[in-house]
Amino acid sequence: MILVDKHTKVVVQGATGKMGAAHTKRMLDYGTNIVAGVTPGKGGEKIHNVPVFDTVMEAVKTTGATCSVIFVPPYLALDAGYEALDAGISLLVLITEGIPPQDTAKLAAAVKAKGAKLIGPNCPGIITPGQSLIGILPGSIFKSGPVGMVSKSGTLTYEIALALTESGYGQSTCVGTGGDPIKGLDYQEVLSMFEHDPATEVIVMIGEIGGNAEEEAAAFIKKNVKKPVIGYIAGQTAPPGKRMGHAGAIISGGKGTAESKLEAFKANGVRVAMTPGEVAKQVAEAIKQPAKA
Amino acid sequence: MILVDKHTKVVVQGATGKMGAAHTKRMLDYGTNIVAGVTPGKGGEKIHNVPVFDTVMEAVKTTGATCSVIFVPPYLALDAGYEALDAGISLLVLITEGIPPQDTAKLAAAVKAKGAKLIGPNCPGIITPGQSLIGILPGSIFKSGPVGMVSKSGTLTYEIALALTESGYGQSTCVGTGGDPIKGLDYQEVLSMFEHDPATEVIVMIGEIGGNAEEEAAAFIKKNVKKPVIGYIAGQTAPPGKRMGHAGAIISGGKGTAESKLEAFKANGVRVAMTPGEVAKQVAEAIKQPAKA
Amino acid sequence: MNLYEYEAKRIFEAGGIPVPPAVRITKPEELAKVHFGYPLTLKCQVMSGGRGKAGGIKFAKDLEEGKALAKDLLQLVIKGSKTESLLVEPMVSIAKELYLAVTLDRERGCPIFIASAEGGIEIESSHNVLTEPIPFPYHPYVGRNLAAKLGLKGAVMAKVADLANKLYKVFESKDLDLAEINPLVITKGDDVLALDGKIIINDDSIGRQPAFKGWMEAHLVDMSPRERRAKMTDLNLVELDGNIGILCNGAGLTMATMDMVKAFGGQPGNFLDAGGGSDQKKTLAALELVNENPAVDVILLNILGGITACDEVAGALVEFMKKYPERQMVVRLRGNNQDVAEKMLAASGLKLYPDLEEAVKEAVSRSKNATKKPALAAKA
Amino acid sequence: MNLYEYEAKRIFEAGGIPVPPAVRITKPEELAKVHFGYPLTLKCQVMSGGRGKAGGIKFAKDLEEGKALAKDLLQLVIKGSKTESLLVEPMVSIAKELYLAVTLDRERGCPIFIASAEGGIEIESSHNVLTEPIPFPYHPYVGRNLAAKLGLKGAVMAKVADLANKLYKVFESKDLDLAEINPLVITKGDDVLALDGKIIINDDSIGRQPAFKGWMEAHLVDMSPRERRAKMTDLNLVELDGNIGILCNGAGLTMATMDMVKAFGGQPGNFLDAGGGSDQKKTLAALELVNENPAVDVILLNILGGITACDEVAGALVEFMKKYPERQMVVRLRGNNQDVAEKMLAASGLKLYPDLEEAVKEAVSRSKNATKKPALAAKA
Repeated sequence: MILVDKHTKVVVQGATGKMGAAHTKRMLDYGTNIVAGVTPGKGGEKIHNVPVFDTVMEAVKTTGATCSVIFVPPYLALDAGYEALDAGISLLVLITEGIPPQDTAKLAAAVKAKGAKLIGPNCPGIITPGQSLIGILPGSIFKSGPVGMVSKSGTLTYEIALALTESGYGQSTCVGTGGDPIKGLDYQEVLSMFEHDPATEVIVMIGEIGGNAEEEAAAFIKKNVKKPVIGYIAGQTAPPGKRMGHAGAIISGGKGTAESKLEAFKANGVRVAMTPGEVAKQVAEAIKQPAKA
Repeated sequence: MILVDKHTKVVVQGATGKMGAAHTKRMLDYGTNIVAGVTPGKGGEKIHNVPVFDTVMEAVKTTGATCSVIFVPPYLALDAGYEALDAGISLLVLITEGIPPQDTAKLAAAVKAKGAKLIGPNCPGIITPGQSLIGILPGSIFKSGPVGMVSKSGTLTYEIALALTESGYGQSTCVGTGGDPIKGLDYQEVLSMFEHDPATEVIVMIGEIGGNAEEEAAAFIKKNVKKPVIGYIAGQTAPPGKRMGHAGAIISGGKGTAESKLEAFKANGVRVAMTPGEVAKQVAEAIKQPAKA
Repeated sequence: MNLYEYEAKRIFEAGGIPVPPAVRITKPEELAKVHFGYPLTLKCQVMSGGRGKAGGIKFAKDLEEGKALAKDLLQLVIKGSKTESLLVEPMVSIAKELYLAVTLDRERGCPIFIASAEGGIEIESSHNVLTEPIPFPYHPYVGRNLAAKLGLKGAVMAKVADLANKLYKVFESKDLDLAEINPLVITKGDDVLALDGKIIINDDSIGRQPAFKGWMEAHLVDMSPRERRAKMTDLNLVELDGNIGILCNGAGLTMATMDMVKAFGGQPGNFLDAGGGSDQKKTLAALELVNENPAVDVILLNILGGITACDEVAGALVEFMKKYPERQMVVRLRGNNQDVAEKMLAASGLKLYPDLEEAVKEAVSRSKNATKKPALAAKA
Repeated sequence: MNLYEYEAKRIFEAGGIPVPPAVRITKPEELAKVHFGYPLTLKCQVMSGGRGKAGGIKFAKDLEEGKALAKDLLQLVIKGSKTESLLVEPMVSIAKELYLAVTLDRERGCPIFIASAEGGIEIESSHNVLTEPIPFPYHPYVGRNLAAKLGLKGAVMAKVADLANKLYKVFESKDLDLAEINPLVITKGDDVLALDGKIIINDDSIGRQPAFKGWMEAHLVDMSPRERRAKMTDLNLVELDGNIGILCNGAGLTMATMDMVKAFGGQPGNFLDAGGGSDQKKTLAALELVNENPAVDVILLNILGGITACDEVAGALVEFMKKYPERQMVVRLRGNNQDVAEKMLAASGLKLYPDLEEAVKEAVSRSKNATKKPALAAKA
């Protein structure tokens, strides 16, 4: 597994909001080590029996949290991110959708300068099955196993994880990096972690149209990743010039097409799956051992 | 010597202004290795036969300068400082007086974050006699020798250097740290460099009323400086509540008095001189060898 | 949100960027109110690019010629975009044209200047394009470095540096995705001037940009009426030309479902991503939107509930099917609260397809058997 | 530059910081224009501290009492400062008083918040004072951290956090040396309010703060007329009570010269630092300023020219001595262009003292022999 395990102490920023509260409950139910919530002005209260603090600084000081999952509204996210970072949080999981990308760029730069890590924004979060679920992923779909997953998309990740789980292939860790054009962790960083993670045998990389992150990742894989990588690209039939749901999912000026990404996969030794279902089959082949039921 | 020598390649920001041009000439006459001037819009010209560039970036790229002496007007100094810093300059000598102190605070923080050094603002600069004069000090007053000098004041530094030189004691390097309350290099950093400089045998530290930098330096000396230090404080008879010329030279709320500083000197093994002339005598005693004529 | 040239220039001007004097007209007669002399430039205000090549820019030597040209231009449709108005400006004596833009760079993850000493051209096809990362906090020397790298000298260098700094300020303070000046003109008198401008406002930022509130609807000119309606209710609809209406939660899953429909021989009638966390009301609105498309024969609903709760979707489905009982529906519904949803739907007789591939195959198969459109009359 | 309370509060209010409603009056009758009910607070507008203890704050239960109090207060002189006007505010029901300020910290080299849960007191003598470094760029969470550290809770915590953020914005955007609210009041209705405010504007920044241009002269109330005149012409003059007028270039050298005069038994009549790089004109103005002081018997001019050119000083001296030939002068002049200066002065018969100690001793000796003031009549 990478990035998070059952020991990871998590603070929830925006824990008393509607979404924050609901997912705090779900994460707790899953077994995530949620140690604190943060909502300015609500310090001293409890949410699902977790103590709420006014500031991340107090939460970190009291609980020793190292990870923060952020559910605050989009225009407050930059400040919440800075707050977490400057309070010493080393892993920020930013779920919020609709953050102005210039804010994200500023936060990502600050995260980098501090040597911390940012997952998201506009992402489902991260799960190490059986240990820690940080974000909004549906825990029941995942199970522990040898497949490392990295993806720009939330529900598509669930779809593929479900197919894997139902085929008997559990996951080491799944990282949803988010659907925005400007974001924290990118494919390369996650791929590199999986390559060095003993619990990961096969890597599934899920991309989509827009940008050229998949192309760059493919080149990176050829050079740096020895473990088998299965790649899937969503939006193979998307029309150009239209934004397909995600802020980043757009083919513009002939760039960011699925063809380009799939070709880069093929050229760099990434095994291509054309449908979510095919991913599980490719994983089975890659592992080259009978799937456990 | 510390910080600068004859090899130090210097760029002059604001080289074509009245003051910049005059002091570029003087520095060149002294033998300082001035390799470039910078004035936006005047790139391609020459000043005293030194090539002028539009940007520090170009000047550094072309000449390999590592030090910049800055003569730009006060409200342009912050930007000029950032420009030098981001162009890779590692020693900034900021002569300009009247810079808003919030600007200086921002620049000093950026300098620190980059691991560079800032001398000033509102300072005479730095001289390693016989090798490099960077700033506005009158070169003829100084001569090479064993005394390291660090001072908040310009003309007072000249006064004391003159007394030293006339008594036969030359200087290793003289650093004018500047008379503003917010500044770059402080006493401790310079003292520490002198302590480790083989060419420096005795250190002269010139302070003035206001703040508590001298008190902190005295405590630092006790712990970290083995070489003899002679301390002088200007403003022994200054009335409280009045700003004595320098922005930082003010006794307020009973703090920043000369008494407090002189006591700190005595308590921490710094030898006290009560007049500029006495400094030379103290240096002579400290060196405990006949002064060379 | 894309702005028209005349809007972009107004914003540039407010940010201290020099632009030519200009008058906007929607009728040829309005040329009379032009307060500067001939010859004039008349420019179609359209969203699409390639305006010059399409004949959307003309020069008039006098009022008479101007009126005739204006009449033609106001009727011009360029790459499907109707001309909204004309921007009338004096002709400028050009010494040199540059290109200058600020945008966010996906790869570097930060804002960048894009600049070229060759302006007035398609930047994608230009050589000698500079891309300079922009530091935060911003400092004015960044503009000077850029101007120097463009090879500019003297007063022009200082003016372009100042303009670049102002362009970034506009970009940052207005939350833009793109602030582009093309061409940035250096006149024969060594003045700099934004001769043509393009601004894209970041859609997610409009909520904190009071000046742009309410602008959205009028600027969605490259969308169909239904796409526009979806956008205004926070749904992501892209209309396609097939007969299977696709509705999912999440962009990636919607794209994957669309790809599979095509892969299994079907024709998607739309892409509709209802987003994560949609409740009953929003899901119902999304269903109605798909349902309205007369080309759609089958609706394929694929929900994998993470942040979306299946019971909320089921509630919408129950309501929808009551209203449109004859609508062909293929539904796959899994994830959070799936059990509750299944109970809610049990009475309706709706078959649920737990497997995505099966659901897609069923939808494709039904879409091929749909020889005629089902009745769309609502019951209620 | 120190501001009056009423000015500080106007600036706070413009920055979104809540302040009580207020009316400023300069005559007791003006109390009639007060638009809020009694009881009222009447506060002397003076620069000096300790206003409360000196009886500069009074409460009036009705108009009649108010007028009587206003009459007295308007004539009050507090620690040498005349009352400029009265600020009239309604009385506030106070639940808690805090202290909050932003200033630059010399030791840390950055702006800091100074805050205390005990307000309305002299912060220097308070315990439990928080000093929090302020990062650049600034972020709103900094205010929340501060409010939390003050032990505030709930809505009040959020309001104080917001106020702290606004106070910093005012501090930064207006180039202040100090922005202080003391006390910052929490009312019984849980509102937060700046009940008293102090602002010091950084003198070096006024040139880029158009709102404060021209304010300086009226605000130099703690200076003598001559000190004020010096300040307005960019000279640093501090009047002292001896009879040796000291004029040097550079703050440190001027202080050292002053110290030496005292050490050798003389009495400095003033400190005048003409600054680095003064030309003939400025030096002459400085000489005139020292000369004007009727208590001064001897002028001690000590110039060590680095940035200051000796010939410029010599030029001023020649002019000055022509005008005031009987003035006692002890001059030491060394450094850049010393040779030129010496030639210029040769004709005047003025003796130059190359050694500082000798010059000081000579000035002290002459000051003691000055039994009566020399004639100050100008020749020209």
